[in-house]
Amino acid sequence: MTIESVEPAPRAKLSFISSFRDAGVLIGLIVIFGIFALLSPSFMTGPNLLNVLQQSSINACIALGMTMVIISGGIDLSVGPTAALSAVITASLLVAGVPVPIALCVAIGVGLLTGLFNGILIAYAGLQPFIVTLGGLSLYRALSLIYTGGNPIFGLPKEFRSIFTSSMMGIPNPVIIVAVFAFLAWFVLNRTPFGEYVLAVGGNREAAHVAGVPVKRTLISVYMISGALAGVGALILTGRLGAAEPIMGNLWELDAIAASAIGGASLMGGRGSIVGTLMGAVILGGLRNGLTLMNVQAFYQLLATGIIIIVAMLIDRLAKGKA
Amino acid sequence: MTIESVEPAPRAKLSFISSFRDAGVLIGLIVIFGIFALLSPSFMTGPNLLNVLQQSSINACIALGMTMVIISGGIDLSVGPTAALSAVITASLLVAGVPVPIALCVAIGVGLLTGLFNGILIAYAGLQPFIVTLGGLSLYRALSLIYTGGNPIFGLPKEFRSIFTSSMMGIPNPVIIVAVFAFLAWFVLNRTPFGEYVLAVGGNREAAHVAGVPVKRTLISVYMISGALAGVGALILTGRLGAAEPIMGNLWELDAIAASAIGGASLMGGRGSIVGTLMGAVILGGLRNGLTLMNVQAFYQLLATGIIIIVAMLIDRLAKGKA
Amino acid sequence: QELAPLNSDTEADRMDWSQLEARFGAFKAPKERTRVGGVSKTLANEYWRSLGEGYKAFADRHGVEVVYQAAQDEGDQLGQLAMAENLITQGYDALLFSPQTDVNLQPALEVATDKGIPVINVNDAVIPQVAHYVGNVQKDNGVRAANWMIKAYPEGGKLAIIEGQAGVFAAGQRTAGFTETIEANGKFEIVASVPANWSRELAYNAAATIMQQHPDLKGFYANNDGMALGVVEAVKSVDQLGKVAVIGTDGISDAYASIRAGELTGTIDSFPVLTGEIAMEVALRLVNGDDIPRVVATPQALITSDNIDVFASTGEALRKAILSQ
Amino acid sequence: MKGVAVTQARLTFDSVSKTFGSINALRSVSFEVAAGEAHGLVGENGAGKSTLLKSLCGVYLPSAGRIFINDKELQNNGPMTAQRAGVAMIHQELQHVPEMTVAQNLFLGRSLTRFGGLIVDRKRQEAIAAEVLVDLDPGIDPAARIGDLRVAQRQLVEIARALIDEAQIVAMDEPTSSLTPSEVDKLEVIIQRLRSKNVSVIYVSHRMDEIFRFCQTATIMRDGEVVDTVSLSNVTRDDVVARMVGRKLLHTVHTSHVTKEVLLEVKGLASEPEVKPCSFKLHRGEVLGIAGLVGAGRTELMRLIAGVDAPSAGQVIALGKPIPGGNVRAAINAGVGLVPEERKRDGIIPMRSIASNVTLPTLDNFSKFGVIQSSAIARDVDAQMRDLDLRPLDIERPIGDFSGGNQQKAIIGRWLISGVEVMLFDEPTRGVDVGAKAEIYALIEKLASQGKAIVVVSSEMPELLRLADRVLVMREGEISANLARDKMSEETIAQAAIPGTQSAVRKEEVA
Ligand SMILES: Nc1ncnc2c1ncn2[C@@H]1O[C@H](COP(=O)(O)OP(=O)(O)OP(=O)(O)O)[C@@H](O)[C@H]1O
Ligand SMILES: Nc1ncnc2c1ncn2[C@@H]1O[C@H](COP(=O)(O)OP(=O)(O)OP(=O)(O)O)[C@@H](O)[C@H]1O
Ligand SMILES: [Mg+2]
Ligand SMILES: [Mg+2]
Repeated sequence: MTIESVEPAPRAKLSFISSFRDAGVLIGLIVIFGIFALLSPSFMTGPNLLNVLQQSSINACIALGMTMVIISGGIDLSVGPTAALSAVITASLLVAGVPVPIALCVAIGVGLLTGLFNGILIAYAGLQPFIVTLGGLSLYRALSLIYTGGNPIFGLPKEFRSIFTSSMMGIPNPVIIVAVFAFLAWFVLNRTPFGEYVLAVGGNREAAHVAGVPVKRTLISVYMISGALAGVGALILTGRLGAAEPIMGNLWELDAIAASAIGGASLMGGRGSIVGTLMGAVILGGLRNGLTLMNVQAFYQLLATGIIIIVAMLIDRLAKGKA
Repeated sequence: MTIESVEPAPRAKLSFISSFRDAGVLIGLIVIFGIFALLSPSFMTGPNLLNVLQQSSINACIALGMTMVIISGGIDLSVGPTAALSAVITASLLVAGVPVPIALCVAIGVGLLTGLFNGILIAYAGLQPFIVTLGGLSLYRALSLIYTGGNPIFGLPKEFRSIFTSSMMGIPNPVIIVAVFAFLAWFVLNRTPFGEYVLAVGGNREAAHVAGVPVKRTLISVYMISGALAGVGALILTGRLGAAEPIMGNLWELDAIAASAIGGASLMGGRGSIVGTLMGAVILGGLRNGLTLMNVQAFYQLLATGIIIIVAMLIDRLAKGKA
Repeated sequence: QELAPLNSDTEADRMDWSQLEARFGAFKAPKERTRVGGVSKTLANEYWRSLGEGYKAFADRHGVEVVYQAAQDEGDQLGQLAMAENLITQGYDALLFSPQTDVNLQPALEVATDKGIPVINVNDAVIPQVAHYVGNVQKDNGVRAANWMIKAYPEGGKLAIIEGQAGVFAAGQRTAGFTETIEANGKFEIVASVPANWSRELAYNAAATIMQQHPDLKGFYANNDGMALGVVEAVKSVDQLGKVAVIGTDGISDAYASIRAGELTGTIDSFPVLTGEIAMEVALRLVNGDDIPRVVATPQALITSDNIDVFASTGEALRKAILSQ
Repeated sequence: MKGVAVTQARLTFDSVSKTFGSINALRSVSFEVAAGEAHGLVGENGAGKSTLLKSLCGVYLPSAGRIFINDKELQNNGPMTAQRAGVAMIHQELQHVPEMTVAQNLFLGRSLTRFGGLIVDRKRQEAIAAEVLVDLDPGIDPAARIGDLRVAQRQLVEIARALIDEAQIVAMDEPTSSLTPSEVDKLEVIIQRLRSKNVSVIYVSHRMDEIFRFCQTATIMRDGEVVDTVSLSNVTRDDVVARMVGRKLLHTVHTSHVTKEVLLEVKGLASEPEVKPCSFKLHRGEVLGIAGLVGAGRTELMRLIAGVDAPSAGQVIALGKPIPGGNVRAAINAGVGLVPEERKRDGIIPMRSIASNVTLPTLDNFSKFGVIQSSAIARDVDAQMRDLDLRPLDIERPIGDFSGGNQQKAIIGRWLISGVEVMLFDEPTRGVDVGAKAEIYALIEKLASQGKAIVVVSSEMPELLRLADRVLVMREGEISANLARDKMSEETIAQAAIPGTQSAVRKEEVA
């Protein structure tokens, strides 16, 4: 048999791909940060890099959920308004004197509920994720505006805010929190049966169904996870700003999708990497930070953003080579 | 053989299907308009319906291109900024005294160029449409802001404006113009080889390639078409406003995608209908119009928008039946 | 008749709001069932809600019906146009527009003008062809903030601007006003002038980054109060409260509260409620046939802990306070 | 039921029906499968075999009728319940997740876990996968991305899927469609082993020899109905075929139409590493067979000639004019058409109609002034597909709704209608029923007689021996032999195909 001669090929190719998938993003990250380091001395300083991490943390948090949704072959445009809804409800409870732990659970609970709503429409009614969550985008935003009459909610208890404003060993808590969730997401995706279900449903839904994967439950779950992480993002931001705004999270979905895509997720489903997504979020965060440091004028910031998103993808592509 | 007996049935089934694909949307349209007619007497009046058409025309125009892109398995987030860029360049030429016909060509030419840029990155560099056009979203916006210094361009010649402000037999020109382009789009998609190529590439890219479909040229073409139609939208709006703004076209992409999706386009590619898209655009336009007529407060308008987008999709789904 | 393109800041045919009564006599209640329609940018921002309250307050006092609508968000230009057009078809006696941009309501304006419906452009973006403008001078927001900085730091120093959405009229004007005044003074250096797209979050991040780089920063000017409050949080997070001045724009209630709490340094209040009342009065006077100048300037004031109690008042009290400025 | 030794029915279909919209795919199908029996299921393309098996394993829910397993009614709601009831299935259309590893695919939906289902036990999965796969193809690395495997290997994985969970009933839907004889032998061993464990096997195949080798009884279907269930010991191949096709198939003999005129010349065409430089000539009226083991590079060579992939070296010359490499359009215009091996991936646009799929490469010919002449398409395609006996004969229906074999007919029709001079068939009768197979053979001969030049890549020796005027044997990407008809035999071909034997010919001998 030709087997002996054929065998090595796949092995080699495989390791090649998987190792390279994230390498591409990494190179992009290094290149872009390198450029900023050259252009602005204060960019590569320890404190500023912490700053970048802190400023990327919320987008990273949202992007974790987004990555799962994208891997499952869907998309979640409703993360921003979900965060807003979760934020204002939580804040109003805190102001009303509800104990912090309960409020935290509520924040995540709200996210789970909106996710459940999206998920049911997608999995059972069989609607397209894009359009369902586009509806959700308006729906949840409207709910939080109506709930607050459009006003931000202030006067949050100190102990709540300190959770998200203080830091451990010099590392801001938001960064630590998101790191923890990132590890969880990575673990779930790469080590648990559920993670395989997500990959399978996104990779070949019919095959997954035929193989007895609980497709619908899997889909609903990823949207609930995305919602929950939006809730976490809402908590972090509310804690930092000391106010919960009904207009919170405007355009978060685009940042999160960009982070996932730069991180190697395919919007056709079946492919995506948590590590890559994190790097994607840091690239975007570093981008904003660097442009501000260099005091680039508004129009040119926009220009740079557009160019760098595309360049990052090109570098990633080149690193991988045509597949 | 039972062929004789089998043959007629499927034939029937076909016309049934294709008619049904749009029937779903039509039912949604009728239901929603019916509701508004009941709630607001002035909704179903001739002048107001013309109003609705006029107000839907630009979104419809953009959505035509978007539908083609979506059928080809992609997405174009850069339509708004493309329109802006095309508008400001055209306007500056008009102000500089360039003859109207040339200016019209330039407007469309700019759209073709941005589309070409998107298309090349997607077809040849093999980047994901979502992320490429997300980059374009920032890029083209930045270019139009830089080009104009952020200021709108006034003082367009009368004969230019009148093209888009006057009307024929009581029907506003924008409506007529878009109707013409809609027919062209429908024709190209359903009656020309190129249309088949678009459907094939979106349906199964590899198989299309094996069958000798010029996949890359097809992809580039759809993005150029989308860009060109963005240029047309820009012309209509510039004509109506009598000025061109660098921030024109904010969130046009979402409206256009919503119209296409409500119209039955599948964001996985391979499926979509021009007629459906037009109805989708009219649903969205009528929605806005009706809510204003009923003087619904902004927050509740947002709420209604979210709900109705989802309901429209549900009606469509039910009409088609589970597939 | 083509009007000359309006520049609300320099238009010669103008008057101050306070002169209305003096020049046109006491306000005469309009005829029965007068209806006025208002379209503004977004209700998600307190400023525009307050403006609507102003409309309503004045209208109610004189038994006039008001419809006040707003687009879905500040970027929603076509939606706002559709609203304006739909209002016109319903036959109102006067229309109050607060356009998203200089041009997006132009078609509605034209139709209304043809139908002889007076249109009043209230604040922010200015429709060049509009016959009547009521509002403050956008640029003056920045100028006042700059002047405060100049007074507060005679020796000059480093300043930063947090801008609104790139390309938006108000953002551009306010930034320009501040920058020009500061540069004219010469002692200061504007180390950063970056966009935060009206977002509290982005403002926080930008401010944090800027202070990181310029620990000796003297103060921030933010194009609106939402962003200013984000900056304040950033300042607090590095314990610079009191050392770095933060001045916002609009004078929303949260800004007042923050000033009282000794956090926000100040805000340029353009008194939305009062502005709304004035705009409605102008509208009704136009319906009554008064020949009002093209521009009616509404008040503005820099609110700081020193004068906050004076301006916190409403209605007549507020009017007095402003006039006694 | 005649002659079936029903000890105790393991599986009973009780008047099972299934309709898709207006099509009755199954019309009250009833028959029994005994425990430990290998039960053949034969029928033409579109007879309803796959539909029946999918109804059994829960992919479809029957429109009517009941299914019993060990006389217990199967309360079927989805693949899960069927799996629990002890049903495993090998699907006709390979069902796997390309991005996942072989092991992950094998255990998809029933992963082995540690810590109470928390963590997937990759190690154990891959170990067991290796165990199961060793009998099929020890070359398959359980940790490899399944998308990187060859079709044949993927099909072996599909088979392995059905073996890992201890099923009582294993439904095999054309499991050997892309396997070479040696692999088919392995499957036979596996089926024997299953039976010895008293497992019942339902075996769908269009290869009668396999049916008769593996099975004791067979159920014959036609147009969604059971024609009969027969004991294979007392019927002949031809009876069965006659019953399923509804007519007698006459065995035609090979007739050659070779001429001297060279239509196609392949010069040192290569795409390292799959294909090393290959050269040969193809003459008008010639049927050139290409044999070789799985992965020998035959498909890749065809893809190169058809311009689907760009060659790393060499060129193709059609009618004296060189064709630019890696350009399908150019190849088609030069009169070269490919019927690809992997229909689902490389062949069909599922949601488009038969008509669209057939005319896709030749739309320009069907257009006047850039406008498609639908009437012309309707006429020509309908005639063409009637010729090929498409079932059901509805060219407006999405091709995805047709049975595998009928999809194949459409793809062949694509080139017949385009009038290309050179046709490359990669495994042309894969998944095609005996009737259609005979038709395709006849067709290929007809084309040859009309002066077309034809290449047939096949893993079925009989097919090559039946059709080819000449056979090229490929081995590890090289042409290792060029056998004229008089030198062609199972032995000579196998000898040239298996590496290590010293029959490698020098290049100039070829062509
Ligand atoms: N999903 C579907 N939708 C509509 N019709 C279908 C569907 N699946 C199968 N059919 C139809 O049902 C009939 C039986 O198809 P099936 O695949 O069971 O045939 P088969 O015996 O497996 O043929 P083959 O030997 O080619 O695989 C065919 O007419 C086919 O067109
Ligand atoms: N460049 C390619 N792109 C996509 N698929 C390919 C490519 N090359 C080969 N394949 C697929 O890989 C499989 C193996 O093809 P190859 O020519 O290597 O083997 P083969 O001789 O055709 O044997 P078999 O087809 O029986 O596996 C084929 O199914 C073919 O479709
Ligand atoms: Mg079958
Ligand atoms: Mg092959």
